[in-house]
Amino acid sequence: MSEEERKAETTAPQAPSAASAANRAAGAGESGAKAEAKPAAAKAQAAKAAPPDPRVEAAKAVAEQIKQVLVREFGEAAVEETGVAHRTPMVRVRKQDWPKAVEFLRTHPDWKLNYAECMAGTDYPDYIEIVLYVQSTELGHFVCLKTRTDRDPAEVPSLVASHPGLNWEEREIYDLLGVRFTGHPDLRRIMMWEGFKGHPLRKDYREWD
Amino acid sequence: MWDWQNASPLTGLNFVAMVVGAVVVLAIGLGVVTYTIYAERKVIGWMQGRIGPNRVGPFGLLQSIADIVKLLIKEDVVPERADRVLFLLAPVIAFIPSFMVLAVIPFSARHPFTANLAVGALYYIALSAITIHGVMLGGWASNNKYALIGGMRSAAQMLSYEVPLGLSLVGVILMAGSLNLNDIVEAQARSGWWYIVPQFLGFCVFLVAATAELNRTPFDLPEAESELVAGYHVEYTGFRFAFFMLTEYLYLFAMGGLMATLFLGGWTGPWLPGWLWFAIKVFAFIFFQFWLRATMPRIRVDQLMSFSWKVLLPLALLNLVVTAVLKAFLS
Amino acid sequence: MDLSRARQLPVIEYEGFTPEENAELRKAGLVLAPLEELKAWARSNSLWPLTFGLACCAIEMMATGASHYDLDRFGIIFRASPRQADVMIVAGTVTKKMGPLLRRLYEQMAEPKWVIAMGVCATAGGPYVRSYSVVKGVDQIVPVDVYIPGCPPSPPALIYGLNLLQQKIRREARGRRVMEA
Amino acid sequence: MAQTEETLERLGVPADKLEHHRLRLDDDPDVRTEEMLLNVGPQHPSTHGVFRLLVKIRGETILDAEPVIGYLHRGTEKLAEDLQYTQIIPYTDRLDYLAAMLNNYALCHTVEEALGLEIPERAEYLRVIVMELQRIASHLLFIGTYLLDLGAMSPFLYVFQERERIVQMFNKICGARLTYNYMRIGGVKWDAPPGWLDEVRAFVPFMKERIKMYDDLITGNEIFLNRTRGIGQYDTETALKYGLSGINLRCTGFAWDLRRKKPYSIYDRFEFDIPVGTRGDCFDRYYLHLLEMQQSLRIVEQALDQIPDSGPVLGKVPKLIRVPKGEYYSGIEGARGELGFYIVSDGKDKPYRLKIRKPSFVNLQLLPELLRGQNIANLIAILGAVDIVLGEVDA
Repeated sequence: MSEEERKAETTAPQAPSAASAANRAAGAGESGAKAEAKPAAAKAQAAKAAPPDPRVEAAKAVAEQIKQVLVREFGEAAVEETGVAHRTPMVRVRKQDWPKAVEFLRTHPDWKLNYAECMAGTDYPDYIEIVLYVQSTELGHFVCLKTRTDRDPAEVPSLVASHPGLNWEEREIYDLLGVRFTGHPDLRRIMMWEGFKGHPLRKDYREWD
Repeated sequence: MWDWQNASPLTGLNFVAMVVGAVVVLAIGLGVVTYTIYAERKVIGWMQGRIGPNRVGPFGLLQSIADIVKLLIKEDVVPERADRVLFLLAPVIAFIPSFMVLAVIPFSARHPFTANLAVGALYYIALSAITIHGVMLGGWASNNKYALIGGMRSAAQMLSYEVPLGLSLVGVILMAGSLNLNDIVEAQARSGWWYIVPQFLGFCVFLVAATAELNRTPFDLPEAESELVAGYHVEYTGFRFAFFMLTEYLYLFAMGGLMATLFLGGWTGPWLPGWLWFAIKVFAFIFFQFWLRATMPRIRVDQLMSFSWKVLLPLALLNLVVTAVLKAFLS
Repeated sequence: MDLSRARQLPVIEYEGFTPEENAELRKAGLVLAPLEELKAWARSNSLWPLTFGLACCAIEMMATGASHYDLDRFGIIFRASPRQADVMIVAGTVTKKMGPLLRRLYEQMAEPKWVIAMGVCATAGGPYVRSYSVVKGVDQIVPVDVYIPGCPPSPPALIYGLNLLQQKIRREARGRRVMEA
Repeated sequence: MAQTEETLERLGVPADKLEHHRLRLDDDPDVRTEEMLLNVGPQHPSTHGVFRLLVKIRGETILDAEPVIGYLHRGTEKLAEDLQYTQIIPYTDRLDYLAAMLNNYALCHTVEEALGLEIPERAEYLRVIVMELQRIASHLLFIGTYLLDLGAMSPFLYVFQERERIVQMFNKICGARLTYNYMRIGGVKWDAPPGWLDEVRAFVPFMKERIKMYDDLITGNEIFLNRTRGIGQYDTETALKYGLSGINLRCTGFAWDLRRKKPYSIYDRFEFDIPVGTRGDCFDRYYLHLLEMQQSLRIVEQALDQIPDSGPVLGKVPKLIRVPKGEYYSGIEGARGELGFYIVSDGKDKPYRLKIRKPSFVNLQLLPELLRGQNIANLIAILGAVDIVLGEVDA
């Protein structure tokens, strides 16, 4: 590698001015996200004025839209509940349709929820809830998807096929909450060792018994 | 030059002189190693904005001695599944040649301890190659994957750098017309210039190959801490580990001596006494190695091999051809 | 020398000998006591810790070894191989999953060896004492010589702990049992 | 050894059950080929903690790799269920212990969002200043350890000099060197002591100079370039699929920084760039760390100019914080990627469930993919560039 070539390469990502960074961002197919961001900011300012939070209302509307899309594809029974999780649109999907719905929304041209941000499981007294926060990097949507399963046996179809990054998250939930993800390629304990008794994040877990 | 080696018949007095000479060289070697390690810690510390050892003895001068004593009285662990005989033998195999090569290094113009060997340069190269066996056997006998990889890397690296190293010496030998290290020094003194000038390319090849041969940064792959934990001596404890370290630093000294002899005119130089000139040249080399260690990252193992065979070897051959042609035409 | 003063002198135990041999050796203590002290001097001045960072404390351990504090001043250099290490600084939370491995590392180290429990997690479980996966103190797994409190201990605290260990080694060579600083 | 087993039994750890991993040698045991399982870690100088990587190699090629984690699993999420919100903050310090301030903020931010709290101006600025300084400290350590992994010793020791200055400043503002517990829900605990802001102001040009020094020392080094250029490459699509975030995502040329995309705190008041890579290789990941430090310094400079001279630093917060019933998630741009807290509250003063979106944990999943088919010599270079902190991976 010649000296000049190397210099040119090393200085390339330096992006000295804000303009060039913006260009780069635009180059990566970000124009859609920007257009989304502006009304969101405007909404945020409006929220401070009016007591019935318009952000919550908007989120509810978005959740309804998602419901429409899903119902059209999978039938009425697929969506069990819509609402908001704080200010994020929330849609609760039937367990059987869970991976299909996530994959559908990932590829749907209006939603493109392609970036799984956070997956969590929560143990409630009579069910376990799996929560998935997904983001569309292109369109700027941010949605909370949910599904529920019985506590015993706790079983949910796996999402690894559409989001490989959820592999470990599911293993962690399996380890700590005891939810069996069917179709997971490599479902083993991840934090504790094989043979560890119990699932610590369940509410009825006792260390000493 | 007092050629007591050729004194015949071998009298009792001569024999005693030989033994004394060997012991003196041994002591010099040990002393140099002890304080090379200390100097390395101090110099690198200075380059890294640290202080380095300063609590043990005045200015930390006794630090290396404490380290050595501690290593000597440490438990000697032989792993259960190791090849016991080879495991115990490997440091010895590695260590003995490192002292033997000191026999041919001419420390100064008039001192009785240098074997005035007619094939000195060849002797050095041949003996230093034996150390590889010790290192490789140690790595293998440990029955540890890291040690094995370290040992194998070491063998591959030393073998491939031995070739350019040997070839870079040939240019000097051609110019001097002798394999005897004393003669090479005297030839330089006669010709009026140090061979670093006419043999600059050879010197560069020598320097790189020597660094690799010594397993110093950036060629310290056999004992790469971040990859192989500690390399071929990962299972060695106490004084066996100390032997490996001793070997390494003795070679540093010996290689410095070889460089000074072949390219920098050995003990020759104006004003100062010969041994001091020699010491200055050797320590310039050692300092250069410290400097490299403080500056360079480590080269990758496949790049290391291709560098030797694709870059250094052709350069060494080129140097050899040019030297031979010039020598033929000029003389 | 008067006899009462002799009684005040410490009783020296020599390494690797039976009590009878020890009694014999004590008579020759004039020669051997300085030898013991020499050994202790060498050991205490050349403590090579194992590069063994577990959690947060490891960062402070690294900071102690790096330029600003520079453990090399005391002749302390980190070794990556347990075979060549003298002291294990348990820097961080020991989980039950890590426990057996920690024990194995300890057993791989050559005698004489020491353990420093750095930080409250290694000392007694620290903030994670109620957790289901944490060992409540590394002394359940390996014998500990020096405990350093703190979460994490600052570099000066670690240096102080290491100095205490050095003192301990030297005092024990003079035949004193060291229970506390 | 007997003693060991006894101890372990008491702890409830069966020694033989610990060797759980998926990788096996599928060779015929009678026919010896060159396939070999190499166990890197949990105690290995380059795993940056207690991380274990099992690699199956044939000759020099990596056939498969399996990360084994959980050696530092401390059960933070379970512990948090039994703690009040303010009491959880110290535990967040110990997640990603290289970027404790950012973790503090991520939790406080989520709770504040849930409560709809107003944060005093001065507190916001102080938060931004310490967060960006923390980002610099964290990136510095990455550069040091990465170069140490690649065999260069000195950068590791140099970075601690600057880091020490940052840590000393944090020590002055909150009394701790590593685990700060500085932020509170509704603001920060302490105002900056007199002269502290000037100290930060003096630090900025010093740091700029040092960044230039690292650039000169490392970036142009031929050996370094040879070891990192084109190594461990992946594209944006893979990165998004695997949910990567932070520098691991931006190195592919995709400008995704939550400080811009979902502005939180007062980041919309500052001018800064989002440096992105071009190839998505290890070199880009290294270089972005340097560039991000420059951007962080820009933010610190602007924040120092804008910060109000006085004012409260802790907003009006009830004594006992009760988060309204519901669930909340918010992520911030941590030093290693998107750091988020998901809180389910049942209206009490303790969370019903607290889940941490751990950037290192997610980023690490791509590692086997990156290693497969590579030469074993590249293993350390790839592993180091992912930039993980085990406290966060295992939580």
